Amino acid sequence: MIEFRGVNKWFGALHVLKDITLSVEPREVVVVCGPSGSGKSTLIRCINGLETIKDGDLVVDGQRLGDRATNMTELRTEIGFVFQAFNLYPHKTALENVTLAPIHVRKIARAEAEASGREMLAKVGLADKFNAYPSELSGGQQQRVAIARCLCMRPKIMLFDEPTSALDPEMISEVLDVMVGVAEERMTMMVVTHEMGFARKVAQRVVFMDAGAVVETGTPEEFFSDPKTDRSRAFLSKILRH
Amino acid sequence: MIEFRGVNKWFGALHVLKDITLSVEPREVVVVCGPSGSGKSTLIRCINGLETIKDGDLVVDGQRLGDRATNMTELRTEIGFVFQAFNLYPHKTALENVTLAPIHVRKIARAEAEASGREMLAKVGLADKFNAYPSELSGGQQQRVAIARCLCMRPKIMLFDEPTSALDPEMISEVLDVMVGVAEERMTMMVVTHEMGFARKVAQRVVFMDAGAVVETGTPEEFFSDPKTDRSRAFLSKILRH
Amino acid sequence: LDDITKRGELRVAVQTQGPPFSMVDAAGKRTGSSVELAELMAKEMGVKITFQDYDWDGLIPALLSGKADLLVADMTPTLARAMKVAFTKPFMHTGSAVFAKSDSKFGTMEACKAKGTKIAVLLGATGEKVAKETFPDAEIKSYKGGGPLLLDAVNNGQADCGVNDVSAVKGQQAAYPAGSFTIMPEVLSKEPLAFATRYDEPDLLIWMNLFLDQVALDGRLQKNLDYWVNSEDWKKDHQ
Amino acid sequence: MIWFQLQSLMGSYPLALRGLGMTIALSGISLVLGTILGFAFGVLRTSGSRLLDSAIGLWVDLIRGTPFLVQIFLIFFILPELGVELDAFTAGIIALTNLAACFICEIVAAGIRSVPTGQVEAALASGLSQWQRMRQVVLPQAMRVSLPPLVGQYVLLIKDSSVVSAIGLTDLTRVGWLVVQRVPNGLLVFAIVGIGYFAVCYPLILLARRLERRMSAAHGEVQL
Amino acid sequence: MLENFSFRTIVEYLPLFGQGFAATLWLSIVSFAGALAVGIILCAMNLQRSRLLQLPAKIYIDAIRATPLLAQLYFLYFGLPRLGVVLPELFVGILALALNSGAYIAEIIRAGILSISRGQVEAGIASGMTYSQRMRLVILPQAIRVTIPPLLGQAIVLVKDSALLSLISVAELTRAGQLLASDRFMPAEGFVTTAACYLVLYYGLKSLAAFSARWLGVRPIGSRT
Ligand SMILES: Nc1ncnc2c1ncn2[C@@H]1O[C@H](COP(=O)(O)OP(=O)(O)OP(=O)(O)O)[C@@H](O)[C@H]1O
Ligand SMILES: Nc1ncnc2c1ncn2[C@@H]1O[C@H](COP(=O)(O)OP(=O)(O)OP(=O)(O)O)[C@@H](O)[C@H]1O
Ligand SMILES: [Mg+2]
Ligand SMILES: [Mg+2]
Repeated sequence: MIEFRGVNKWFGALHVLKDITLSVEPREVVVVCGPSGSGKSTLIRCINGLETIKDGDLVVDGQRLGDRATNMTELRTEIGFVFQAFNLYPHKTALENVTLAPIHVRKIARAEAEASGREMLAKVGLADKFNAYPSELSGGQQQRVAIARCLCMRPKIMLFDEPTSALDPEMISEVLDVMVGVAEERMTMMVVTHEMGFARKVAQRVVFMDAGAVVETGTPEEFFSDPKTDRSRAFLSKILRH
Repeated sequence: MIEFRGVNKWFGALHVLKDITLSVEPREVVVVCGPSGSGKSTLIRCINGLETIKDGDLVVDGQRLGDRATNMTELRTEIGFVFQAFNLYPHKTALENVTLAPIHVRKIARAEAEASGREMLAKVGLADKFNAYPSELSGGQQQRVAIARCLCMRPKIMLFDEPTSALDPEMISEVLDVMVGVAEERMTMMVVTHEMGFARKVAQRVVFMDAGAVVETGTPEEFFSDPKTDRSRAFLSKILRH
Repeated sequence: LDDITKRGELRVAVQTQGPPFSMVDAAGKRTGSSVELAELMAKEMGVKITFQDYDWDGLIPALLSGKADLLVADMTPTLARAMKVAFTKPFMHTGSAVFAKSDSKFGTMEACKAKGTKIAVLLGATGEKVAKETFPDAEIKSYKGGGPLLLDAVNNGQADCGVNDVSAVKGQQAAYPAGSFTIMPEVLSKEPLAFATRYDEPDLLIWMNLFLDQVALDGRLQKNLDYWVNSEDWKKDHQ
Repeated sequence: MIWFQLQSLMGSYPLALRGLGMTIALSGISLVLGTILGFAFGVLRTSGSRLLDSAIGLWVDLIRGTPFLVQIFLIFFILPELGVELDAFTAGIIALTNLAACFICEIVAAGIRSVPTGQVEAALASGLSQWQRMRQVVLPQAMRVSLPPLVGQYVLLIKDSSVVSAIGLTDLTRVGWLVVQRVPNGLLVFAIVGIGYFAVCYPLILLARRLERRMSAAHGEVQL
Repeated sequence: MLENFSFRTIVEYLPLFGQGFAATLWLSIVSFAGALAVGIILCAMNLQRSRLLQLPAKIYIDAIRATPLLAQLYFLYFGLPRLGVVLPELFVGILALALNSGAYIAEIIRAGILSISRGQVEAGIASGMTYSQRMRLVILPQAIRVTIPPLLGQAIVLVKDSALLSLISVAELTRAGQLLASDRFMPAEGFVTTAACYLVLYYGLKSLAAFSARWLGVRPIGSRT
């Protein structure tokens, strides 16, 4: 479903992605972790073209990114992206946030889009917040709206960039619960997160990145109980200690 | 050292602190936790007068807040306050941040202030960052400068408002380590945090707040292993689960 | 001239400098000596007249760019100016006079010649040049916006005395209680006033000169000037 | 004396009303047109095309850097040499619209740039086209930032409209000049002119302030 | 008007334009300095809690913003003598410009100060600084960075506004153009040269703004959270 083959990326002189080769199967859930600045965000932002790559191949849903023939706008409708900072549209209500793309991109009739939007919001536990503006919602609620916004487009792939790290501790679990629900519907998912409980519960694979390179991949059990490299051991000790 | 007696506070119609009675002994370390919006920040902000109280008594270091005789500016020099958002002065280097108040408030000679500032920065592990500006520091480093900034005033009391919740997971432990160091010097400390490992390690007492009231207090062992109320049980299950 | 006939409209640029030449009366009607002469011109041509009212900055460009056919203002035809526009024969002669507030110490020319006297003149007007020559030691202040402001400046003490066209001064002091100003009898310079058009309209220029000759001969010009300039009769009708 | 002058001023009130009407008509029309144009240019300016950006930038510099009087003269007196004949009112409208568009373009561009990149990325990620992103996500948010300075700019433009008297339009300021010929009391006459402008501008200033307050109150941005 | 455009005459008048340019320049500098002083005082009043100080500042700022500079200029020029204060034109002109721009500058500075996050103020309070220490050490140094670009924008406005001083017989740049127009009846030459001179001033100020932005941007403020 997603395939990196020797992908490199620079920001100016900074080599942020170093020869990444990695593939994600349909219906697979992959968790990406690694220290700050290691290139995790850059990696998944490449997948829906928020960043462009310099060399190597990146094939998503059968289409090679950067090809003339690939219509990025269309491809993006197949990919949901959840941001750390939620990025809800502050001038629109929850329901409007959720129906904006279906109506304008998928050209679904408003009534129909709203029906499915309501259903999706109910599914993430916000049946009573249809008409609330983002500023009236807690962080956890905002992030759940953001997830619903992606799901409404019925994407094939869901990408998450540290979806819970801007949240208060008690709100983290409500968002993780929703994500577990999505994972259980067996959608292709790639999740950047430090929530190891989540990784253990739903991930088929954990990818550990450091300094722009994929250093280690493995099943959650392997990775947490027996990290192979020094760098992953040091990282795990830091985030699991407290 | 800090004593709340029947303290109430309103924000407009919102009753944020409800009849708080609580006292912190000299050299005691108290951790405050509770759900978002329960009034934790408001509580500790009252102690150094960032918020004013409506009724009840609040006595800090022997002085009653709100009294004519109490010089707040002077009292504040005895209280260090560490913010969630660091709030370093962006136009000053680490060393300048740390020496600003000693020089201008304590009227210590510049050379002396800089000597003790360097020492303090070294103590929080930033001996190589004296001349770095906040924007050149990672979040964890910024928060450590912020702690050093307070310590340089040699306060009697240190207050922390969620000092680690704006940090990346791997940086949390470097800040917590510094805080443990401070606690071990037996300073009076009041810490709003959800880091339960820290609470277990250094706190003499945990205070649990909900909806503006202190619902439960106890030693960390009591509180974590055997929470008394439903609300604290629900809260703990949420933050400890993932 | 053919254009004007064809158009059936004479476009006249005026500058509203104040009585007696061009002013807007209390009823908001444009009137004055020059304005009435222009109206007479249009009547003789048998066309309508439209006035375009520019401030000083816009006056010359309006004529040069062809927005207006002719320019009617109390304008002195200097040789430098005549390099750019075509002046008619003078329709009257006037001179610059010095005036001061009656109850001030600047009652005579001698007093005004003292060093540091502040003399108000109109920007770009002949008075400006004359004043510089007559009062070498004085401080010359040029104002924009018309003669009445000179009177106001003198009245308020921003200037000690003013130099402007004598007929303008006489006409404009009407707005003040009688006897507010002393106008000195000396006339500093004798200067003509003329209308102007463009050099690429020689036929219009010839016609205008002819017109001035005619009205001078049949006394209509004198009547106009007597009413507006040489007496204060107009005040009865237009204040 | 003052009484005498006030009395003769009273007589000029139809003229004053006409001047006020001219000022309002002129600025009203140009502000509407200028806003539309300014928005278009502001959007183009931030569209990412360097060529457009620098072309618009140059235009903005030329307009901001030269006196408005000169711009009016160019349009009214010089354009006819290129075969564009305009009457004074149209020329005034064009000049003032151009000036308004220039300032509004800068305000709108700043507003658009102030929308967090996260918003554009979110729209991009859900597959909205460039126009849809602008229309649905960026502009509504830029609008809220731009509105208070926009209304403030209107006030400045209304006052700038007085320069059109140079091409013979009788606006409020021009009426002041005309009246002062007859009632030579600059203080009195221009105090009244000032009151006229105040009556038009002050409501706008209040509106700008209200918008500003409402914006900072409902700071609807996502709280991190 | 353009086909006979006479550069020769412009050259002939160049010394006059030079004087006008210099006059506009120093006049603007002095007025701007005055405007800064007025703006700082007004802004300080406006930021006080006491309504007694705040209200006059607010009324003043609104009155200035809602009325044209011309009216303000005449108000001073014709009004002051009635109070028995007769000042030289130049002085009145500079005063009018300073009082006018001061109102706008007060708003710019206020916006700059309010843009400093609450957290900065609280950090200052928490470390025991007095109000004046917080202002001096924490808020103003940061606010200045934010305000310099709009201040230079206001300077551009002021330079152009100073043209109005020609109305009360101050010899400056616009006057030079008007003289050329009225002595020689060459308006196009006069105004084009005037415009060119203003454009020079404009680009000067603009590059000063760009330079100061870059200079201040050496240490971009705003933490990396
Ligand atoms: N737009 C950009 N321009 C220049 N450098 C960038 C840009 N975006 C990211 N970087 C740099 O690229 C590196 C990788 O960034 P990236 O955001 O992918 O890391 P990350 O692993 O997601 O870190 P975090 O956990 O902090 O989100 C970092 O050093 C970062 O500073
Ligand atoms: N300045 C203010 N004006 C009005 N209401 C406020 C203000 N500050 C806080 N509140 C409200 O008071 C309540 C308590 O806020 P407080 O910040 O003390 O909670 P908290 O326990 O610190 O929450 P968190 O964990 O989110 O920091 C909340 O409902 C909040 O919305
Ligand atoms: Mg990231
Ligand atoms: Mg809090």
